[in-house]
Amino acid sequence: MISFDPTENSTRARDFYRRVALERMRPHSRRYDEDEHALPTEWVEFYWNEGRKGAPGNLGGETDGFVQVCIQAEELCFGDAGLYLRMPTAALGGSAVSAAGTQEQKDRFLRPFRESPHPIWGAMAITEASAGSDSAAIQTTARFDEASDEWILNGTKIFCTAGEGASQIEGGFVVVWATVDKTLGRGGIKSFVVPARTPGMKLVGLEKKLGIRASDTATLVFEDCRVPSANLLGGKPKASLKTEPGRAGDKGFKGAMATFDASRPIVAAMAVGVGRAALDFLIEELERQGVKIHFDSAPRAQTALERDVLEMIAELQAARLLTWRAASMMNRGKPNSLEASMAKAKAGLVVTKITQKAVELLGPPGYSKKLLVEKWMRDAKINDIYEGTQQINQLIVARRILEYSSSQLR
Amino acid sequence: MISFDPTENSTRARDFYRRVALERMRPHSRRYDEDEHALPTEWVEFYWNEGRKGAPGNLGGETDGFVQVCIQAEELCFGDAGLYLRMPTAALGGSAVSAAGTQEQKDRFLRPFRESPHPIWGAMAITEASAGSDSAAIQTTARFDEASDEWILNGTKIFCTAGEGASQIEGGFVVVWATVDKTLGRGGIKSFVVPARTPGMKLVGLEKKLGIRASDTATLVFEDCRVPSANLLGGKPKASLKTEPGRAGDKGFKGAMATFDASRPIVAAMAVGVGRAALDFLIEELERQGVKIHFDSAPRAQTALERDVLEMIAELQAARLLTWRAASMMNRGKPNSLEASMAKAKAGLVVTKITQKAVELLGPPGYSKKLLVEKWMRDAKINDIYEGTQQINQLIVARRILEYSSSQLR
Amino acid sequence: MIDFEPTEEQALIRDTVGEFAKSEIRPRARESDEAGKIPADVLLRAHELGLIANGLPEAFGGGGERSALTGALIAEELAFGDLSLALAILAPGLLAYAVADFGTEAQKQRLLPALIASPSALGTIALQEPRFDSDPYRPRTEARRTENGWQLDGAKCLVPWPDSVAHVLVLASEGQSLAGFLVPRDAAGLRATPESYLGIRALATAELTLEGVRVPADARLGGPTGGHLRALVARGRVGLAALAVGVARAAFELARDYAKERHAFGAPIATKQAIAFKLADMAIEIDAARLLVWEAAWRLDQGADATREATLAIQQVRRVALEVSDGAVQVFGGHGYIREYLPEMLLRNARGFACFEALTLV
Amino acid sequence: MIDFEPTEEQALIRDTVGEFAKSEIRPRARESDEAGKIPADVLLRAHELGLIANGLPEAFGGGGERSALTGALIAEELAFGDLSLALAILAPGLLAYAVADFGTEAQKQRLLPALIASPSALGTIALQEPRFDSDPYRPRTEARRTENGWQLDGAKCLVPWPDSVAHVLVLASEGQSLAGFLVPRDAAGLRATPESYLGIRALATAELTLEGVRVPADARLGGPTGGHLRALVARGRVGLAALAVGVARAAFELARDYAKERHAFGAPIATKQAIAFKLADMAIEIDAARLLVWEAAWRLDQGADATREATLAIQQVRRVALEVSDGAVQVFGGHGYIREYLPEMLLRNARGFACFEALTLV
Repeated sequence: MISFDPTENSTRARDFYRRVALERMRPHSRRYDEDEHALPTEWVEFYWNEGRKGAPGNLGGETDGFVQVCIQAEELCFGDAGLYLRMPTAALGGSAVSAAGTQEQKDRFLRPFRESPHPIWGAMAITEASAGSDSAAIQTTARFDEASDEWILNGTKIFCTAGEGASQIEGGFVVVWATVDKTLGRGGIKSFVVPARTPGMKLVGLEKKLGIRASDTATLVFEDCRVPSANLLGGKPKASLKTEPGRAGDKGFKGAMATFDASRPIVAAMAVGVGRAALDFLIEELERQGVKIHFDSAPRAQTALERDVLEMIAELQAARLLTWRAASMMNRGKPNSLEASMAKAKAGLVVTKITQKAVELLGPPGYSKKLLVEKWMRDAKINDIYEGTQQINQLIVARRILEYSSSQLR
Repeated sequence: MISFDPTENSTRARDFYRRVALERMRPHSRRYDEDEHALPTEWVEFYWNEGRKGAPGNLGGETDGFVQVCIQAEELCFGDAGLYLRMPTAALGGSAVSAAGTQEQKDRFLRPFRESPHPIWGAMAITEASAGSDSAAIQTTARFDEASDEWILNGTKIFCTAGEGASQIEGGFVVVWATVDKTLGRGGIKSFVVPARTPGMKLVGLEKKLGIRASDTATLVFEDCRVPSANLLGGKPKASLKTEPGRAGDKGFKGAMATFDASRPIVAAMAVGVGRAALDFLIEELERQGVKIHFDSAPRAQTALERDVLEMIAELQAARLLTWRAASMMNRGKPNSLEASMAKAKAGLVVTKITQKAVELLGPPGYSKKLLVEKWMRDAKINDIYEGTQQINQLIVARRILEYSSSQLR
Repeated sequence: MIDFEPTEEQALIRDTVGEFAKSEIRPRARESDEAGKIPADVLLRAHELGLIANGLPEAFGGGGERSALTGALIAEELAFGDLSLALAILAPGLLAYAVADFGTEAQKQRLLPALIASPSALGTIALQEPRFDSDPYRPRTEARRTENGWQLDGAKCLVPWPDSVAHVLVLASEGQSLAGFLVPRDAAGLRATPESYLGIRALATAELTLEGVRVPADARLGGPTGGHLRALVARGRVGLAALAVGVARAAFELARDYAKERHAFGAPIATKQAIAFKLADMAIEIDAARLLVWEAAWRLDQGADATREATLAIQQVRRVALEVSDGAVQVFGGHGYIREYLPEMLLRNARGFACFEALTLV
Repeated sequence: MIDFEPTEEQALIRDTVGEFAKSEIRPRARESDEAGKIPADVLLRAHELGLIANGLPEAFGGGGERSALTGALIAEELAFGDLSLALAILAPGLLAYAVADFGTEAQKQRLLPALIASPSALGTIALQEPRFDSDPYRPRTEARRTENGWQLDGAKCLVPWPDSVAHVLVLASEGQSLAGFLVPRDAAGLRATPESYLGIRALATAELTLEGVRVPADARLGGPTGGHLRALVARGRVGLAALAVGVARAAFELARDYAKERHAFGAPIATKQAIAFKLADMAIEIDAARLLVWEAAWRLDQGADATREATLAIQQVRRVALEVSDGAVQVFGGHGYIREYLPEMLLRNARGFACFEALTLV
């Protein structure tokens, strides 16, 4: 039944994470934006010890499922998107393992995230200098060494979110995409779980970015980096690895890809959170300045400011609802690739524009470092770019609505 | 020297055609919009007998050349774009003949436009049902019949502006694009001058359109339509016609194509005229309603209405200046294909938006048939479509700035 | 629980109306536009679906299944067929819904039974005014008390005006508040002039001038004190917004199908990113707008104030309907400009949402 | 006669400055942004070009070649190199131009010789105010007459504030009219606080608070009665607008070149219509904006009021600079988001034109 009424669980979670956002994240926003590569200790510790437990005294009963996850992500990114991405979690790496890993792999790699005494991170390493949106162009290789029953990885990965923590802190891991046979194109690409501190995996650099600076975006180099065959995600019996490496861990790659459909609504929700931070502040600040926003003025009697704000509110809500819709389809077990890409594309664009507009509408103070709005504008822009750029998501949407294959519409 | 100062000739022409627009066109706008396929006799007679002579007592001295032509086109379309397109002139057909015709052809086909006792029309027939932006796909054929030394045309042309007058009224002519050899693609396409009332050229229909309804948009069928070899535009000696028909009248086709670069600024100027009609009316009407547009209000203290109007003024002026620039380059004999397409693309888009916005900002009266604004919105839209759609002009611009050929960027 | 799936019953209604729109409405859209007339037979068959009656109180012969959300689903499907016809089909609800929501018991008893029973619209609503700054919340039309009733002065436009109309609900400013008055078609001082617009040409609308129109005390909707009609505007916007989504969807689907069929340079134009991405944006904007409309409708069904949501929805949809229909003309190219194809009509109709402020359609 | 070709002399100046921007400014853009500092050596070499002096009266050591159009050509080229550096290079003109245009003979004689001679900016101008509704024509900063001069109260921001500054021209409302007052850096009641912004990070700017700042009668630009400064705003907008065109052009050219080099799915991304058309739109919008700027500059050179043209130009260019630089980040994808490449900086700088109202740069 069509309903916009969150469950009590969602409401409690929203209130809890909103408090976390305002009390545990915002106070550190400016500092870790400026001190770009520092570890935001207060936040990491808090999240590991308390934050991740969620609202105290969790209720039973009805939940909004994936929609609740989106609501939580929105609240935390309403707090600070950079700090959110620095949270000690298995993140995308974890999603890949849960989506594509064998039971043994799930136990081995995800248990530490429940039991480790100290904060740990997971990450996913896909992008390469010459393989961005085009993952089929991946150059990183995985060679199977029968003698040692190991995979040997060689290559360089860039733009690896949380790559510092995941590669350096014992207990964490990086899911690496590599090709076992370039001649197979996409079909040859598999994903491998590389535990933190595995010899041959080197952290060679951290990006200096426009925004989300509290988040570590790593360049990882793999030099003869060996992982046991058991670390091939969704791995197959060794036999087949020798005879037909191409067919190894198919579930692995498809699963890893699948994690994107699953993660897009969350990424969209994160975007909405950043946009809301700027929009809420703008509206409050205008009220402090004596400018009230009315919802009942005649279109042709509005001030330019009022109309801008109304548009921003409508656009942000539109992005939020597209996001919730894509998530609710997961609750119903429906394929949501189209809807997830719609949400991601819309949210990325909307929050980029909203935050840029908020800076403008606040005048010089909005442009100044005295306020966080300029930071939110920098943070927001990443949503137009990562986890599939605006253009890639438009392309996915276009293919679905036109019923074209990736070869028919490039 | 950079200057925005029109010559005295341009100013006089502008004032003359503005008066023509207001006194000779506007009074008939609504009638010939509603009575779609009627001949606007008053206008046609006036233009033939007086209008085309231009401002009385023409001055010598400096002129703005092609820019003045644009200024005139803007004023007349400020009057009524539909009536403008119905003017008795050689129009695009004439441009093709002057650009690509031999001296003999110019005399033969253009003299009547000076000497005919009654109004006559010229036209260009290119588009076919399955060949729009893609003129290489033209299916109309031209076969050379040695015996009679004639070309025999077969095919159907649609969207032929002024095609009724040009095909039916003695003295006029239609320049028809046809292929002499499909295997040659673009290279096989030549243009032929078909005099009005030539047997085998039939007017089979007139389009019912959204706007510019005073203009006759014809469908012409050619059935074994014979024209003397001398009517091949920029024709070659008969000999070559037999041996290598592909090379016949090359100048003809290239010249005909060239007429587009030459005509785009004029078409852009026509667009600007329609946009200005709506914008000027909007501003005057708002003033009558007590709403004054200020150019010195603080951006964040404007009304939505004021900002909309300022944007409309700026956008229209931007389109006008791009148009004048493209035209002034012709004065300097510079290639202006890039600039002409920029002007056309911008003008088409701007006036479509301006007129749609004007209808909105005027409220219900703007949407009503009581005013002409709704008509200008319908008329304006053609500028996004004909003489190269928005997309085609973007494509041309993109190719030029990227230095890509038509095969590199499709 | 947050969810976006209609109930089975809603889905059934939506599909039924959608089928009707496709097979009965769309094929008549062009002829109606050119003729400036609604085909009576379509109205009759639509009446048989009982779409309006279903949403009105059982006590007066209705189905008692009132839901703005269901109404929005219906409105979108009808407008997907054709906007003029959709408005004509929903017209019988214009006065009925207003009376059901805001009327006194006496007014309901007096008006509803006939309004519900009649296949044609016995009532209509006059809200828009023929001014650039027409304001649904603060009409220029004024209502002043007289010793035994009210006097109305002002002007209205875009008033749906089928021949069958017997009463018009005139919205007027009564001091600072928004009130509605039931005025008989033949009231002295009321003049109705037929209008002609850029779009919705098949729908008969009238411009009304009210000069010293006097109505009795019980003509005031909701009685002498009750019936504060601000809530009517929100409801009226939701209905319009749902129609606009339907118009946009019609334009999108026509453009999508045309782009897949039409070849240029040896391939369907839909395989060009410039076209494909434009279509993708259309699809995204339409879905986004629909969700905003649903949220506003859902709030109405919760009995909550939906002023904010309805305003956001109509404002968004006003833009989307125009952009998508303009985009459809663009995708059709030259064919989009001629009346042989529908896009130009959709563009003309879509622009109408810039003037329609609110109509009680759901 | 309507024409769009610069004179040979203008073309020469433009090309010289363009070359300087390419070889001397652009290579230092990133380091200056990260360091939040202008490299002194670049300023010195720029001074040698005599760009400012050239436009000031010969009588006081200038070249007497004042032209807003030439100034616009110069400003675009400099900003094509880098916005912060362009502003720093043009800073010596801020006060000089204002005095030359609006000063009394006495004020010119007192200030211009030094202003023209000095390689570094001895003066600056305070116009923007730290409010969302900052209004160049109606500043909140007030000037009230005292028995022997004026008292200034208010706040300013985004005031270019190099160490070399000795005088600041403070724009204030004097009743209904806009006036300017020459205030010494060390005036009592004047406090300058360094600022930090999203963009133009290499440029030193200050927020000024004026509390009962008293200046003598001859501190009023143009004398006790003259010097109506509305015209200064138009001139100040033209200069800024020209800078914005330069920023947009820089972003466009970076995006264009990157799109031709960067391969994805086996071809340069520039061969994708989605990218190619975006680049085409950028090129069109930049050329259109430049022509609006030229028209406003041309009117200034005609001695005509350019309020209207300057307002249209700055408003248009404000949007274009943002859209084009944002588009460049998009074309660069992930690389557009990291500080190893310039687009992110251009985006931050471009957004600054939303705050800068007017600076006397030409």
